[in-house]
Amino acid sequence: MYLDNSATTQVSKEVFEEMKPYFREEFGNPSTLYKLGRESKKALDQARQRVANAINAKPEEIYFTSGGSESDNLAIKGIVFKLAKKGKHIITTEIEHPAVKRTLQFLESLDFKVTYLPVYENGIIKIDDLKEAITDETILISVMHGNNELGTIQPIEEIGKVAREKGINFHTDAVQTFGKIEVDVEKLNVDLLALSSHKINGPKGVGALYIKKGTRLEPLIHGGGQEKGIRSGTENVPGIVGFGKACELAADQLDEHYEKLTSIRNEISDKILNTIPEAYLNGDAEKRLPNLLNFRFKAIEGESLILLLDAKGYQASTGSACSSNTLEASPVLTALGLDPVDVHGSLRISLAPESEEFDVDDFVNTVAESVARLREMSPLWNQ
Amino acid sequence: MYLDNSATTQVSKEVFEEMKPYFREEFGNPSTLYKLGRESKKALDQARQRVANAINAKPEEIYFTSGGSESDNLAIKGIVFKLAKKGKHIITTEIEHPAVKRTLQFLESLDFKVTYLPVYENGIIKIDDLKEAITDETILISVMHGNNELGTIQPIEEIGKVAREKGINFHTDAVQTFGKIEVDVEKLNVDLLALSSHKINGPKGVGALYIKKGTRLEPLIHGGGQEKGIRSGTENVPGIVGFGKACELAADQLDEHYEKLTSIRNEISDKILNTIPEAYLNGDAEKRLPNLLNFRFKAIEGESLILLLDAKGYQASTGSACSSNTLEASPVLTALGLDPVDVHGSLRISLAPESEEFDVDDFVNTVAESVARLREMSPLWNQ
Amino acid sequence: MDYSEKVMDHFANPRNSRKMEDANGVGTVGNPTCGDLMTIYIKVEDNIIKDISFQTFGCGAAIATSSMITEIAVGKTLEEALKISRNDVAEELDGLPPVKMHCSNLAADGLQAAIENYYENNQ
Ligand SMILES: Cc1ncc(COP(=O)(O)O)c(C=O)c1O
Ligand SMILES: Cc1ncc(COP(=O)(O)O)c(C=O)c1O
Ligand code: FES
Ligand code: FES
Repeated sequence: MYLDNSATTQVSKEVFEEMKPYFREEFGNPSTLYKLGRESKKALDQARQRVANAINAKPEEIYFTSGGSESDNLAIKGIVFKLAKKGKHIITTEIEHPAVKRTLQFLESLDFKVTYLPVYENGIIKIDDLKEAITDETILISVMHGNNELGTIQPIEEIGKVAREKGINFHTDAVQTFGKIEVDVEKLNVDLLALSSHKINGPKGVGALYIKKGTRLEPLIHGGGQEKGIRSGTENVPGIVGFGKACELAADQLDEHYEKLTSIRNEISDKILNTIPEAYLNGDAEKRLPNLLNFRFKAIEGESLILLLDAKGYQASTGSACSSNTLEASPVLTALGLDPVDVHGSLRISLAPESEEFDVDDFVNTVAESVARLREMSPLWNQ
Repeated sequence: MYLDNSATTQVSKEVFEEMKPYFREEFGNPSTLYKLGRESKKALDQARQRVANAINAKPEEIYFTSGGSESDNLAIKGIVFKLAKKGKHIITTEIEHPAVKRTLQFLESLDFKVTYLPVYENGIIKIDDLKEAITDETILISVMHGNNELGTIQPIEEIGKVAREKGINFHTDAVQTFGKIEVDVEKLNVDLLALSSHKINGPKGVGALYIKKGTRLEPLIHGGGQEKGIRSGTENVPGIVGFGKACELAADQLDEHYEKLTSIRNEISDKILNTIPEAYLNGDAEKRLPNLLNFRFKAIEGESLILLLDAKGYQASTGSACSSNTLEASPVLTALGLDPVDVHGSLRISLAPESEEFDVDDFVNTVAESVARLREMSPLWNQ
Repeated sequence: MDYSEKVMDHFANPRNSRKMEDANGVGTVGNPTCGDLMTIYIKVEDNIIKDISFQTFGCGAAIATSSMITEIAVGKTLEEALKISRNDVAEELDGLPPVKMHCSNLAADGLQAAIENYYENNQ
């Protein structure tokens, strides 16, 4: 049972079928003049329309990229390199995805100033903190929509209102929310919004950036002028076609999936918290994605929990330092103010619409047994 | 008959078969701990080894990107942002691909100085020009291996020797040469070398940058730390697997394809130059790729020629301004010192190994007839 | 994490994982803030490690190396046991991923701390 859909998802059958002809039959370069090229161009246009529909944008506001990370980098560096003369201050949160966070750290090395808004124990920023942070120098606000580790959802609409009032560009990373909850660029009041295909049963290596009409960016990848000069490079036609289809499917099934996922999520959450002693939910219990749960269990370490669960057929993830290549604990969990030891005992599970078929009781029992086994071995467990 | 393989190629059957399982079965994120993720990781490792083998590099010197354009941008901006304090001068040629040229123009807007070496009428730079251009401020030399419009090949080995002597980083764009002629990073004396998958019968949206061990770059896409922190973003596993396979096939068949392509190319070239009056070859006749020819025909305009050929089943391209979205004539042909009118009358054909089956005589006759037809209509044709 | 079969075996079926009430040497190393804490218990008779056990809070490698070192050390004299290096532990497990090598350090250090504690208790 795959419970790590926030990390990546399986390409759906319909998506793969839609992509297939573009590898060997319709393989033309969309920039070319003859029919083969024009067919590829048409396929791009259709995909662009589908992505636009799914987020209530206009097709000419959609720019294809190689994924969520590139979209975030393009949004942030694109604005900043364009507006550096206007000011050098950026506002963000303490829990952004590394694609945003490390980009901002790079900009700090170029003498930009960055304010990291705190998220408190529920993992959500306060609008008053934002208002206080804004200065005349502020050229960009970048706040993610849904957090990839916690599942918590930020008040994007309200942030957008503040940004609009002050005339500051506002970017949001909607990689985790898109396809899970409504993402409507008009309602959200954003200028820039990042999407990734492989989180919604589309192929890896594709994403998009929504750029509100009139927002001017410096390209991240300069070159042949594809994507109206904002993103050069021969277009990944099959990938984009697949992403378009995935967007269409995600939009069509949004409400249905939301209901299903929320109900399984709540069942798992209640059962885990009731069955396992010293188990807690990380992040706000209400303002969260329908498909994501993040627990912490006292006195155990996450990597070993993940390995035990994998042996029983459940794939999940953790914010423990020991599970990462850098041996650095999750900065997101740390930002909640958790005891460092507790950060190591976290478990993230993220559901897909297919997950409904799985046996929640068996899963909860497996987690309970595994946690108990690790606690037996743990010098920190004294009960 | 598709004669535009420098624009893009068809994914080969073997490549597509190799990619297929990674969309729906082996769809794991390579950064995850459980078996599904580790299988993806292994697939990446194998692909990396195959790319490395094909260019005589070590696997740890291969960094996957979303394509040739990104590789060029990463190489150039990566070096420049790392070394900006050492100097602000870059040397390149007049005929680089836009992925290099526009990147350098962007850097000029940030106060870097760029020297554009002339290529003379044969389309090749002179080493003495390079030597003269070097200053104490020079931090990067970027000279493409094979030109995408002309097919001419630059003296990369010698340039590399000069760069090494002076301790200057040297990047080459080998997007067009890779798979057509030998590309050996050791022999070429390069520090950075850009590759693209879709030019060698691999999928679109994938490429690689060779980075010689010890060369330090600032990332272009910051984030989760994939590709040893040099290129973040969830890896495009099926794309990378396909690219790896395409590299393996290209390397295995290099000599065989070289022979075949050269002989068809020469046959086409001889027949066109002998049959059609006032037809000329653009770029050096010897130092060129085995698969690429660029002609010019007096008194006609390229877009109309392309359309006539397409109607007869031949897909090719032109450097005419009228064929480009910007209505700007090919800067590459202009750099040869051609009369602007002649630039508009160019025809590029680029072969793939499959092209051998086609009827050269029929093609040459079709070109001859089409050129004649357009000349009949042309006020510039007075013969 | 690409663990060898032996690592996975020792992780999934840890040997000698228990608290030892009558130990005469106990060593604790690591730092739970970094995700690892290891306690090694030994019972020494006639300069020989007669019994050894561990308790570990840590990753798969930390648990597997704890388990392995108890197997290596049991029956050895204290002098022999002090010579067990982190590489010995890693080798017995058919290797560890490079980022996890420090976990085998932990096991060797834990054993050493337990032996030192025994010496202190029995001066
Ligand atoms: C919130 C968030 N932003 C950005 C990304 C990066 O997207 P991608 O992997 O497509 O580069 C991810 C996923 O990795 C994510 O969860
Ligand atoms: C010489 C050269 N460099 C770079 C590129 C860009 O590669 P890609 O289309 O993969 O971004 C191309 C082809 O478009 C090319 O011919
Ligand atoms: S205990 Fe942290 S990496 Fe092993
Ligand atoms: S003649 Fe029509 S675009 Fe050039």
